[in-house]
Amino acid sequence: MLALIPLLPFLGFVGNAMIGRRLPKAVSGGLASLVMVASFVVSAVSVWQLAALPANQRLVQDTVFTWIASGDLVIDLTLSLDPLSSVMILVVTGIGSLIHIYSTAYMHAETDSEFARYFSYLNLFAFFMLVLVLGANFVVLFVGWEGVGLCSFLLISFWFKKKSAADAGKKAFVVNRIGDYAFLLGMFLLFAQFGTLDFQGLASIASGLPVEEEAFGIFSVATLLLFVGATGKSAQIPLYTWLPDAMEGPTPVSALIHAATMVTAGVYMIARNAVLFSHALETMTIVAVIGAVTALMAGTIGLVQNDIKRVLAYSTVSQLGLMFLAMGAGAFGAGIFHLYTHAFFKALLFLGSGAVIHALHGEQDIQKMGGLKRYLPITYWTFLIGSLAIAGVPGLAGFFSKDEILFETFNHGHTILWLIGALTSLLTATYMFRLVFLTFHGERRVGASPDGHVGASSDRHVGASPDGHVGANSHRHGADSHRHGAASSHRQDSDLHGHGAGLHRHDAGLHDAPPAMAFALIVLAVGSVLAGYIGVPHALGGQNRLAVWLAPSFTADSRLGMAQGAAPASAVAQEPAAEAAAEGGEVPDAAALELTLMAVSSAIALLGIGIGAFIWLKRREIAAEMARRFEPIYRLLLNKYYVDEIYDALIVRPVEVGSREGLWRGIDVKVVDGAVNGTAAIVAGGAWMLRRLQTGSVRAYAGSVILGVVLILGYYLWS
Amino acid sequence: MPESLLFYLLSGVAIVASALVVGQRNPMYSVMLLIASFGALAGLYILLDAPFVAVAQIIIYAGAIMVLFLFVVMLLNAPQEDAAEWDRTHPLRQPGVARFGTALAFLLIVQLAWALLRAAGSSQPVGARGDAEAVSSVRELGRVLFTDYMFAFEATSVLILVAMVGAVVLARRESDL
Amino acid sequence: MIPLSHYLIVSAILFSIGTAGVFMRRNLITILLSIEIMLNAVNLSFVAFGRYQGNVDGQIITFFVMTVAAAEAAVGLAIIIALYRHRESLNPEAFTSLKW
Amino acid sequence: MVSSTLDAIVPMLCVTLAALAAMGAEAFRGKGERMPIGGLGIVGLIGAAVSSALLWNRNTASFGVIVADNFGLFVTLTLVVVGILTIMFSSQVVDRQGLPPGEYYTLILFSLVGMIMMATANDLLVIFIALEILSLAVYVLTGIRRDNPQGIEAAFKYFLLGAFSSAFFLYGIAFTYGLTGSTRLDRVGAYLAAQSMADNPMILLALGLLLVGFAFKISAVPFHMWTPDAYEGAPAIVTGFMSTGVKAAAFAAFARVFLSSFEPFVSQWAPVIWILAAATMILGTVVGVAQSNLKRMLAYSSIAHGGYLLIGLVAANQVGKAAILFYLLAYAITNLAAFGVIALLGTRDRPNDELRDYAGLWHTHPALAALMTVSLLSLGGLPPTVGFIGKWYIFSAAVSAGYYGLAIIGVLTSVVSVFFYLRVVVMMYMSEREGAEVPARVGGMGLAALAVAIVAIFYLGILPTPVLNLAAESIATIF
Amino acid sequence: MIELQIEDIWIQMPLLTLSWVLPLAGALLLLFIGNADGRRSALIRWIALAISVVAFAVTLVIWASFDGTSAEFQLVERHAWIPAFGIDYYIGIDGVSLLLVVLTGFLTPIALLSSWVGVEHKVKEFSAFLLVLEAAMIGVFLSLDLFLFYVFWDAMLIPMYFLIGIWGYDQRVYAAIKFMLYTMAGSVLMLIAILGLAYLHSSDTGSYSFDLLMLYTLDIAPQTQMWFFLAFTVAFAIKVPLFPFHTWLPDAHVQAPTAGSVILAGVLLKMGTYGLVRFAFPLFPAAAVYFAPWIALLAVIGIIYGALVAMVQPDMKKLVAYSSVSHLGFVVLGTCAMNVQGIQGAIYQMLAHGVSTGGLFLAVGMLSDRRHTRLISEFGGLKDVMPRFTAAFLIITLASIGMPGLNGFIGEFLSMVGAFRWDRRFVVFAGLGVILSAVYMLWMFQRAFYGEVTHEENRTLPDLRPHEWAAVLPICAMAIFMGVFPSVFLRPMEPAVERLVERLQSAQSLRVDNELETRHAKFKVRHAIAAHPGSAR
Repeated sequence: MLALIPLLPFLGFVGNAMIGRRLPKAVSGGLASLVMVASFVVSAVSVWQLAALPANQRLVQDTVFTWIASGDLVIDLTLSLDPLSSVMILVVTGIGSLIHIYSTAYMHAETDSEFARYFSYLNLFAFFMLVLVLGANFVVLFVGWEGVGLCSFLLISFWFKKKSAADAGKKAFVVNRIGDYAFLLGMFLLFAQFGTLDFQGLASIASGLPVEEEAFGIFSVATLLLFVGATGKSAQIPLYTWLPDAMEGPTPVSALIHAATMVTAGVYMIARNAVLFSHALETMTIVAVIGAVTALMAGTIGLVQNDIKRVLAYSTVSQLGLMFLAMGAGAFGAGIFHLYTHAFFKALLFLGSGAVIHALHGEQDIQKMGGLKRYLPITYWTFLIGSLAIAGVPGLAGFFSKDEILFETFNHGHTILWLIGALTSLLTATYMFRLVFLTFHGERRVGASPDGHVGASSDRHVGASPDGHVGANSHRHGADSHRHGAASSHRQDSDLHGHGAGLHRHDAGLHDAPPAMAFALIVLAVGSVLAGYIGVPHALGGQNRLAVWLAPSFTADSRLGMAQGAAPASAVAQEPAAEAAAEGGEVPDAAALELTLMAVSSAIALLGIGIGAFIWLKRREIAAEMARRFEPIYRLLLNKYYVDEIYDALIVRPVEVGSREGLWRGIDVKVVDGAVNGTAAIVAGGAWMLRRLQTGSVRAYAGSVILGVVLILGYYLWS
Repeated sequence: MPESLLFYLLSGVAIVASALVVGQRNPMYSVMLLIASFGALAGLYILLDAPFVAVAQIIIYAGAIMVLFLFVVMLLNAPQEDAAEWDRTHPLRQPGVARFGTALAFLLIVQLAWALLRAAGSSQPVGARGDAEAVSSVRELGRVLFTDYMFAFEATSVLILVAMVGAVVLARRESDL
Repeated sequence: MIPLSHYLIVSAILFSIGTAGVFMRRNLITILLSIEIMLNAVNLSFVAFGRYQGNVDGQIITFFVMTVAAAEAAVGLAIIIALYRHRESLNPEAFTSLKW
Repeated sequence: MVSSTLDAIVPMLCVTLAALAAMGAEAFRGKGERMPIGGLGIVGLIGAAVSSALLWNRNTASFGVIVADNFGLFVTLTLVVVGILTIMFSSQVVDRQGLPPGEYYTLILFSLVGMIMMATANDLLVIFIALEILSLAVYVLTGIRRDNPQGIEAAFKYFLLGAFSSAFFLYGIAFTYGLTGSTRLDRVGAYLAAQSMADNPMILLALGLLLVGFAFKISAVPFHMWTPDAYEGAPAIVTGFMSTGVKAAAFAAFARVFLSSFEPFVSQWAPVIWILAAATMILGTVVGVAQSNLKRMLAYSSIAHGGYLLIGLVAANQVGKAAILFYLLAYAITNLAAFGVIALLGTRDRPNDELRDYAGLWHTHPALAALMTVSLLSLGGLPPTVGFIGKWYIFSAAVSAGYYGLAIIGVLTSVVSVFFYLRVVVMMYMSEREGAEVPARVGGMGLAALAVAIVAIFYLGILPTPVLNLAAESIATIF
Repeated sequence: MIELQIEDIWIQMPLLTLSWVLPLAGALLLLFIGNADGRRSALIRWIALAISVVAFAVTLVIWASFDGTSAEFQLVERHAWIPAFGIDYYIGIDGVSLLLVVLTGFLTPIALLSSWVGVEHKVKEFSAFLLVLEAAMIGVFLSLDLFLFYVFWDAMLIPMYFLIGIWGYDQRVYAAIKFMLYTMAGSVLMLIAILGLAYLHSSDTGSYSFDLLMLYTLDIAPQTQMWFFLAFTVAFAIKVPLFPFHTWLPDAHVQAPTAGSVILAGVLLKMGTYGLVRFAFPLFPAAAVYFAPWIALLAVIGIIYGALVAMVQPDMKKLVAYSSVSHLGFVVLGTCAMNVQGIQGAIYQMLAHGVSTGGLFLAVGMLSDRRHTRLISEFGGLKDVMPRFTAAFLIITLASIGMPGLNGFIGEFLSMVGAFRWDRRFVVFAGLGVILSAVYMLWMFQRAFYGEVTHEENRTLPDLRPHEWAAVLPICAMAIFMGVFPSVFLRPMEPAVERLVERLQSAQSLRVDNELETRHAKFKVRHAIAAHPGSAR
């Protein structure tokens, strides 16, 4: 039953990979979407059954077969469904299905074979993602973990002819690999210590142990390594740089992989190992800090980006940062809650931006948009809802989850972190509405932008920054893809195709999202509004069902209760549960606090929206003004703190040059192989010299004979 | 006493003659001198109570072999060996090599002499074992030669055959191949 | 009586003279003669030893040595003649086409 | 007493008769008439083989100086193999190179007589005479192509140095005699074993001078200088013959003298031979690398092989002695095969013994190329050839005697030697023939001989047991 | 049931002998087919292929009749060979060698296919050499007698030498000779050590013996062990190749014809690591324990160094060659760990590397067959031209960078787990290989297959042709199968490995942090926790 959930997408993948190229789009796309929907249904049913179980036994396990068995290391290919993974699979399959449906329209410009390839990748991704969330031990999780990385590589570089796309794909994969390296080490450490990689096994062992006091004990190190893996997957400092580049992929991909599901894997992984993490206090702190800082930094960058997808990408990074903040604060429930709501509105936003790009035939630079409200009503309204949700306007999904995070942060005494979080949500609101206003409001700005400065300066910065400003990228590729479209018969890249033509066809062919896309947008919009209501905090008279539902997943005992009879629930293991329950417990002052915080953050949200409206709706020039006044800062932000350049200069170049000139041409050829050939040369030289002794003069030969005689006799007589 | 006098005389002659053989350039003289030194050796043999060997020495060596040499020298009217045209193309073909070899040869003398003196430190006289008659009797000689040395004797015939054939093969003119 | 070692030393001196001859002379015939000297020197040792040992074997061996010397001389001279046919020279240094 | 013990000399008698028959045949051969003189030789050799087979384990002696013990007989059989192969190869060579057939075969057979005599001699004097017999014959054979100045020059160098060194050998015999009053190996041995005269310098002189004599014949460094010149100058087939036969005979005598009579002085001569072996292996292989003439290259390789054989001598244990015997056989077959190929490819005016003459041989003479390759690989000591077994045997001797140093030098040099063997293979297989005309086609006896050799190489390489046991038996009787 | 019957039928036959004699006989057979004019080349190709396939079938039968539950050597054949020295024709198979034999059988037909069109002249000799090579390789894996082993070990060089030297690329002669001499130089020292062992045996028991199992039981003085171990290890390290001894590999790989590279990478390199596992370590456990850290150090250096150098290679074959240096580092590392996971991982990595790197060379060979160049810069945008080939190439690439679910992962994972339990420091650095492999492989993939088609001549390249399908499909299938069902391969080798580990552990000085290691009883992890509550210290 459980196996069916990932299996269905896999079948879709196989089908499309094998025969997809020969099928018409309708069939291949239909097949892909169908399996996703089916998988969603199965998941729903199995979750329903799970819910039917008593709370402390909500665990369904399904061992497919023993995968790796070597000595005392036994890795079963086991899938397990518990509250946590149930949330995840619903998100993955549900939003996944929507995005599949959306894609059928979005990718319609592709050739049949490319279309099939796209959907096979998408299905494969879903498969791996489901394996990831259902895996019952680290290794199985790792399979999904790497698998989704692979798929994101494949999908980012889906338009492989575009160098930037190919590069972005490779970058994503490699950066993820860096994380995976740490992740592997973490796994090894856990196994070497506890002799198991099974989540339950580890949780129960850990819960049998006290929270470690000594600095960076086994738990801290292991979890820290795992967390590094998570930063890779979930684009946190220091490994976040791949995510913005990942926007080179088709927009639905960004929505599914780089917003809703894959990038949240890190968060999921931490939640999954809540018990371990809550035993490692240093790690928790680090996680929280990293999360907060990432959130803030990404927010600031998002504030000035001009590529619609980039803005969303950075907002994703920042939202993920918030989730990690929650994790670090020990508010696992809150983190997952935000993960869940975020999936809705971020997917919505991406799909909306996709719709915009689709309509504009590949234009991504918001400086060149504006006034689209008239032409794309559905897109506009849904996009607006999404923005409100993410901004955290009361009553929408984002509000509840983000609030809970901030509250928990504050509650755990991380006041500074709380401040950062608050500031971040201010930024979020601001840049989201900058996006909204620049894109949909005001008048159309085709091609050359009227308020030249930002656009112009941005263009100048294009020149300035080596790896190219994104807006610029989109220009460039728009251009050459167009050239190519002329050159080679079959066309590719619906985002970009005919962009050049598009420039002077704007007013003519602006059509709103086609039905498939519209459907997805609307459903998600609804989701973004309502999703939050399963987690209404008690302070608002709700009873935070989600937290209660998730609570057992963050403790060891109940899962053990499933695994090997009722095991004594240790106090330590209770701790996370206690937290989760804290929301449940009626603690008046806590409630009061929560209410105040809510008020604050709602205010912040509105403030942010206000700023946005003020600057980009009323007085555009202020933006330019500020950009001019704080030129360095602006430049810094526009170039994303030059992190890519720094990495490039500090790591990539040195390694490459060092290997080529130092290791290969230097050591390998000259030293190591030189030694080998040198030996040969020595022998040859000796041969030449000894050979000269053979002069051909018979008396010299006799000389050597007598020499031998004298030597031998001498040896005998003088010894 | 006369015997020792004879000994020194003869060995002196032998040594000087041989030294001259290798010491001067004209092969003809060398052959002659060598005959002389062989004669002296024959004398030494007599001192050693080996008259038969002495005679054989004269007949075979001086008589036969040396004549053969003379014959060849004549045949090739062997030139005065060319005084000095060394091709000094190679370090090992300088006259130095020859000097080196000669030096080694003298080193060899030293070694041998030293060894022999040390061996016969208690310089036993010859004939320490066995008397002169036994050694000098030709009958005994013949007996031993044709019993103990029977096979060697036969083998020598093969040796001579080989030498014969070989000499023929090498020395005969191209034409009558 | 003359000690054995005297004879031996005489023969050793002769032997070494022969050896030296191989190096000193640049005439094949003389070189051959030097080798004859060496053989004779050995003969002297044989006879002296034989006398010392008090048996005739020493003397008998000298006969064989003489034979061998004769045979060597024959073949050697034949070779020299053949050489001389090829290159009108008896200088060993003239025959160095085979080297290295 | 004579008649009763004649049978020990029957093998060499057969060969001698064959030689005499050859002489007679030549004498009665009309001009330009062709006679199967080689056939006579083969008959005689087969006779020798049969008789030695019959003498096996009988351990008889004739005249007290020729002993037909298994050791001698094993070497005799090896020599018979050498002789037969040589004669088979010769049949074509003699015609093509215009050698005087009668004299040629006569000398071959006489030198074989000398070799057999040397291998079975039990008396230093006889060894000396045998040495002279085979040497004189081989000197002449070296220069048998009188129209070829190089041949004569080679003969002359070989002769001069040979005579020179045999004088030293003789001097060594003199000292031995002077000390022990006899030249019979058994008596010498008995005498030396009886009283300890390790301090007596005369015995050391004897030891050293005899060593020099043998070392020259097996062309050990620094007494090797004649080898490359002689081997290059001589006709290929003669080179093959002397590089194998002379070595075998000399080694047999060497082993007999030093391992039986001079056994008591092993601590004196072992170190010297150790050094000789090391120097020989190293110089042989290293200089071989720099050669461009195939015969000369193989000359150096045969120097090196002499070094390997010396290892067996140094080891001076049962394994070593047996190893020498086996290695001699292995080396004889392999090396003869290699030289056979060279000989078969040579023509009167074009020896075809330069390395470049073998370029692309694979395309013109695939069979010859394959056979050449096999024999080269066997020389290099690669399985599954007899060469490998031989090397392995030798080295195990060294190891079991604790001479790890020699063993390591040995294996490393054999790797280097593989390099120059492979140069030939590269020529034959991996480079294209430029210009030069294809050597005349080969056939008949020559190919048959090659086939025999190759079969032997593989057979002994894969199933060496019988021969190994034979070698083990042979040494059991005397040492 | 079926399997049982198979056993009953085959068990009487000398299966193992058959498995190596068959290719040899086939090679000889080929030589008797006249093909002077090259008209029969096609026929010869097919015959050779048939022979190799049959040989593969035989190896499969061996597997079928192999009892995976026992650690003993099975299907043993033993006949006196050179009794004077206690040398036997003694072959047998256990979990360690079984799969390598099968791998050899598996790769040879593929190698033949890989040169189906690449080799036009002297096809007969080519195929013959390849079959002889197969025979020798199988022989190496089967031998239980050190002498026999050495014979096969050296015999292996000759056909490979010819394959590289005759059918290779421009620098082939240099590469061939370098390969031959370098490998020989190592192995001759091993020969000395082998002789030394036999001699020790004779001085202990009075009789020579080259019987591996007897020699296992010798107790050798530590000092001697050191030397012998070094002699063996150098020989194997050159073959592996371990870091400083690796430079013959790029030359050989680059110059060898495709088939040669496939076999070289697929099987020959495994000889070295197999030798370590089978001979060097168990024969001299004390020395092994002493030297293991140093060898592991070299291995780790090799992992990183190989990867870095591979990253910057302009030539595809060279890149893959250096990647082998890196990958085999994991094998050696796992071996040095001397625990079950480590060694099983090592062996598994051997198999995986054989399949995936063999596949890589196969694929690169296809490209160079088409374009007669192997420079990455000559390609680009191929995905557009030959999509199926690209897909195959991608799968093989992923396999070789250790993507979970493909064969590469299992080996690396296990060997690293093992090594981690032994000594963490090594794994911390070895793990970097995981990153780097992704870098260089994907970079090559991207440069060759993504982007626009840069060279016009590339536009018209044909996609996979039938014989190429036949070669590629098995590789990809095997890569996936080995990734998903590793137990199929792990189970049969486990008992043998455990015995080996026990042997090594007995010499292993007791250490505190790896007391888990010495426990071999196979148990489900939960029970482990139940049984050893204290195990998490």
